[in-house]
Amino acid sequence: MNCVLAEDNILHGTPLLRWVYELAGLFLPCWLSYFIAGFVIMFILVNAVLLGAAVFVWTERRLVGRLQNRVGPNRWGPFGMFQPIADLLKLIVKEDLIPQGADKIAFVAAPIIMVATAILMLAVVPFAKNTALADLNVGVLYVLAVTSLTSVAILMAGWSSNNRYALFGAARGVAVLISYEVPVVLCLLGVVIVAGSMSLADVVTAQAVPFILVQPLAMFVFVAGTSAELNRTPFDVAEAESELIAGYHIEYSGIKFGLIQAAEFGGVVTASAVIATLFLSGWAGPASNYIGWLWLLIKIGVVAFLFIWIRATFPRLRIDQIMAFAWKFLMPLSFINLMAVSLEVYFLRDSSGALTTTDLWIMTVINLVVFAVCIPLFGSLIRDKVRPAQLQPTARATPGATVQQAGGEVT
Amino acid sequence: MPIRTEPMTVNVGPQHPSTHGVFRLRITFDGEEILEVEPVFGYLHRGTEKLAEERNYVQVVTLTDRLDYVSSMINNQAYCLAVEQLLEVEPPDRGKYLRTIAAELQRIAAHLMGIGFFLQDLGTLGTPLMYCFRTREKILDLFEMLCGARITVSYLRPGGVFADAPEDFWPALDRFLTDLPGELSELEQLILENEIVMVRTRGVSTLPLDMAINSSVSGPVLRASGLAWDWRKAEPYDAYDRVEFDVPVAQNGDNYDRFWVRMQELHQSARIVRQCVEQIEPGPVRLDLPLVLRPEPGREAYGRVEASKGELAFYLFSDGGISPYRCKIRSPSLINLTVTEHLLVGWKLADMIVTLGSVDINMGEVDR
Amino acid sequence: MYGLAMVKGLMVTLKNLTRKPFTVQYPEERLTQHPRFRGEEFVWYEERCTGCASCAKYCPLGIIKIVTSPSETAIDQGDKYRLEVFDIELQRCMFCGLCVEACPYDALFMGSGFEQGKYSRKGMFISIDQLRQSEKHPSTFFRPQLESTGYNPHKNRPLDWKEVGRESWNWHRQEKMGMRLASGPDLDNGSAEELEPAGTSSSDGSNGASS
Amino acid sequence: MPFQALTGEALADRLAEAVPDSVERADGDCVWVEPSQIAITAQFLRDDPGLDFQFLNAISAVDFIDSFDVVYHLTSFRQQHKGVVKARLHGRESLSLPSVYEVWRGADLQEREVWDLMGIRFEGHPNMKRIMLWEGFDGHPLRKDYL
Amino acid sequence: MTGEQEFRGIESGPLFDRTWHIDRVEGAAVQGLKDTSVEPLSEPLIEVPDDLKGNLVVTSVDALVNWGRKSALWPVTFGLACCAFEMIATAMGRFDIARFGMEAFRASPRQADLMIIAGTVTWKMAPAIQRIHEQMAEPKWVISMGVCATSGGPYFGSYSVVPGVDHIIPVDVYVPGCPPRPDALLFGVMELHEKIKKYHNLRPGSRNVPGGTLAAENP
Repeated sequence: MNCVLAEDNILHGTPLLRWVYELAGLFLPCWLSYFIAGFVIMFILVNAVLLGAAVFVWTERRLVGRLQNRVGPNRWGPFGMFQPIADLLKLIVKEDLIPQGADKIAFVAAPIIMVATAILMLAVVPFAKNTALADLNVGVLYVLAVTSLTSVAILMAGWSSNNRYALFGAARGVAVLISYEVPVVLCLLGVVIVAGSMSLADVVTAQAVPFILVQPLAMFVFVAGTSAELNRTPFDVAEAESELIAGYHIEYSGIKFGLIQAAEFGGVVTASAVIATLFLSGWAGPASNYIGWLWLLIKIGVVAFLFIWIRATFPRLRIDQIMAFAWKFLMPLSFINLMAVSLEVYFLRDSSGALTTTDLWIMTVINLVVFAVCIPLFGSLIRDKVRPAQLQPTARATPGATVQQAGGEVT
Repeated sequence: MPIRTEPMTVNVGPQHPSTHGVFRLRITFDGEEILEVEPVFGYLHRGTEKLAEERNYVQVVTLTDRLDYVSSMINNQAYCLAVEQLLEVEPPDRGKYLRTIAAELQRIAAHLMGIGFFLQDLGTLGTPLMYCFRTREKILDLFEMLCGARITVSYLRPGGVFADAPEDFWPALDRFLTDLPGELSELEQLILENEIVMVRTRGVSTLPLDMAINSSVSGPVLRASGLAWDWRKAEPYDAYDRVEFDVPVAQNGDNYDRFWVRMQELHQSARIVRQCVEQIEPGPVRLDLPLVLRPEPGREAYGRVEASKGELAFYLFSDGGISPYRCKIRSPSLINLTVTEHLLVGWKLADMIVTLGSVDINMGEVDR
Repeated sequence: MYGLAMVKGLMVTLKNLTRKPFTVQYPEERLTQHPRFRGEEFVWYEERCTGCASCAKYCPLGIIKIVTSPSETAIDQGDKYRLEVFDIELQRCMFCGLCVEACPYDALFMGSGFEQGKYSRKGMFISIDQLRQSEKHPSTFFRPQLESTGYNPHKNRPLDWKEVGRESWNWHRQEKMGMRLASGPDLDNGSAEELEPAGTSSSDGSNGASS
Repeated sequence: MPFQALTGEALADRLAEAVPDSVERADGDCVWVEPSQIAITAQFLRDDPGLDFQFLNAISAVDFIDSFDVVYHLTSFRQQHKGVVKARLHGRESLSLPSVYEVWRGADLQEREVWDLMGIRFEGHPNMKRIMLWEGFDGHPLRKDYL
Repeated sequence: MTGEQEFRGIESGPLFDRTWHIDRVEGAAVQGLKDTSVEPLSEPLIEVPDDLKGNLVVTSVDALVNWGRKSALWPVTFGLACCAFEMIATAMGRFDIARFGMEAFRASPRQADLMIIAGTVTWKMAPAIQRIHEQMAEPKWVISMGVCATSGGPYFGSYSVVPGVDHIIPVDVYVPGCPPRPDALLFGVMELHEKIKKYHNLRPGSRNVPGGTLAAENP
């Protein structure tokens, strides 16, 4: 038997799948080899994400430790590297509680859906030239579709737990996810317009100049939006340990909690990969034909470090302020970005609709100016929106401010 | 057309990461907004006042350590002042200075805790808290030199302090005072003008001054509402009449101002310690009082200090025996909570946590 | 405004990233406590102790249990005591040091160690045998005579009972002669065995606190 | 103007003028007020511009076996003085005293505490729940007869 | 009842007037616990008979599982009193409990393995502590930190203080001190590690011990 992947198959552009499919097709029926090819892809994906999550957990705990001027986990294994393994081992053998009054099906399904979304997102990211595990021609759309699944999972988790804090967390989480989806989609539109394709592989090749320079505003909005969707500080209201104890996953224990954590940290890794691909030109770099994957890894690391750094530094916003930030700050910014990019592309493109590197540089200059104008402008506009009232400035300690002086102030 | 929503009553505490111990609130929420609040106390009520009636005057010092366990020195001070009022004695000068130094160091440590946990409640991943603790550990090392313990110090005694500072204390204190401004400025850079902190705390849970006074609120919370009242100025005890310091006052009485006042007081405390180090002279540190004290019967005393949380006072009544006949503790943390309902109602769940942090309560003192 | 303060904050954490950690890695590295540190143990010199139970009376919790018997060696001066039991309840002790403050003969010292985790509450008391046998690294808490010698219990050798007192050891020997010291340069080592316990009087050290 | 303590006599003079029959006796430290008059007295103490006791420092209660003293420590920020007012309750059973909650909100938790630990009820206080101990606790532990 | 309250569906009267019955029920629970918890519970001791001490064998799977458990002991965020500050100090930069993988303080008891009773346990708090302990998923451990939790300590004999948390929940390791230094707590944690290493996990009843049983006896 000789199986050949049809031209119109959505995964035709994925070499690994095609090779495995054709290789297995030599010995097995086509349906089975298609299944095996898919399984191989999934196997790699799941392991990559889980391993990525484990590495990220270790890195985060060590780095946060150092940012806080302490050591971090260093006792189990070299540099404490076995720490995530120990965590996982312990969570697997820990008692798995399902609270009374919980909706069992939703309660069990929620963490699985969370992990699934984190894993699926990585599928379309090209690791190097022609090495996306699934090179979809609608890659960008797929990323958006998959990330919005998380909101369903969070709602399921929070609602099924039969716990008021969990419900609070779920309501917050869903509100945040839905709000931030909008500016994220809008700034992805800008990326798609410049790249001229929805396939992530094409987005990478279109970045003769990295899009962080071409569309700084889009990058800013996208990173802010992603960190909100990932529930990371300063937008981590869904978990909000100091307020909601653990938010939507308050009732989860054992391996289910482990899955939620894996999804959370794996999500950061995959989101970093998507950001690196969309804005930092993915695997492209010197000698990218040979070490494209290394470039991608480095870029993922940089973005992940940014996430860790921000998490270790900032406090959390309140839910209404997060909403205001999304709708009153990020939304207009993403619209401006979309308008600017559309107009630029309209005037700069040649007859075939393509953009040259020079065009990109021109756009860079214009968009940087837009960025520099818009952020302070909208910053000052939002200032009065998120703060309820204009207040007197706080007084400085006046030298010699004595009791006698202030005695008259009593009303 | 507003949507009708179901109110939901939630128990916050006694075990909740941000109730600063075992405080409990019953809250009716409408969505995230707080409609009604009922604070529930007593989860750390240990009967200190009763136990104090069974111990002699010096032994009670060990109980006062455990009231507001982040400012033990100041608790000791309030109690010792009360006993000294009963006995009508005054400690020697060096003792007074050592007390002042210890109390001000403790105030720095306590305010750092207040600030650190306030920021923790704001949702930082512990970074400012870690920096606060880093400075606090150095203060605790100094305490270990003075009295051999980190938290439950029992350093002060009626009539002075139990022992002079060891010789290596002074260079260590000097080093600490040299490092302190740098560490504080780091903390200020990190968080004092951070936009997120501003947005989260300015204008939130304001406490008007007349309400603050009528509700017997004291300490930084009162000063944040606009009254420059500090018992160290009004009724100077120990060495406070010999040092210069300012009383930081803020205007708005919101969460940010309470936090800001504490930040400013750190500098003032350091200033007081520096002056004490300059002024202190050799001499005895403790009056030669008997181990078992017997004040005259029928006397009463109201020993009052400006503690880190507010006005801390011990009301002692003596019947001539070896233990206080009545030892009432006027605890600032409890009385500052009188305004809980006013501060919380109408704000959101997230603000509630932050407001509790900014009032800076300590359950050991609230429940005693 | 405009996020500049946030950037400043980010710079602070970044600066700390490059700093040496503040951490003392406990089991391998240890903080050195000050000589005055009140550890979670006690150092007791039987030779110095007269069994007066001042410590037990002064203990706020009444957790020092002392049982003595008359040594019948100095009846004229009101008799001296031999120690039968000197137990300290570790499970209730708050290590405030008031017992050390109360001891008129410098027989009781705070210890300097603190590693006392136990699996069972039964084992949580310090018995007279443990006090006798333990290595004596007295804390200088409330003992100015030790502090002035620069003694550091965490670094220096264990101290003998003759070296720790406020007074010269000769004074103390004379004071204690009545009860025949168990050891000393000019005393027979075996003399302790010669004494026979005659009638055991008990003085439980609990005061009002435990009522 | 240095901070000073008002003597009981001075307080008693002012009180006797404004609220007749309120003063029981006075000495150098404090003034004893007729218990039933305490709320009215408090109102006067707070509102009189010469006394101006806006700040209630503490409410303490002392058990003297046959009687109870309730002690009010007061401060005026404007007039820079402090004063002590006491009310003596006789007997041990079903003691009560008018609440000063309406005058000083700061009395809220303190009066609840006195009720919980000493067993003195405050009439007019909206929320006389136990504050430190649980409902169903037998007795009031700070009384001298509670062992 | 104002129109606003009616609109929002709030019952009449202030909240504290509507919670009397809850207070009474909770008070009765506290009083009931106080009346019944007169004896300490048995301690989950591991006692290995002398003749087996030489050849104590834990299977490799057990060793692996035990290693995982001891290396990732997540404490529940739970501080009661003074000791809580030393517990927090242990988690902070100077002592850094993160080195043991324990900085993941879980606020939700479901996700925690270790409960550090840091401070005085009052009778009013006791039912809450019991409930948190029940909410924790097996396997779980308890460290009684400080003498207040161990025996009531300075507050022993007070009308409102539990004379030892082992009257209401079983305790694995006692750390004396008032409060214990952070290093002393770390020492207690390492003792707990030693204890965890001895568990035998594969038999039914997951807290069996090779060559011995969990001794159940009163101290």
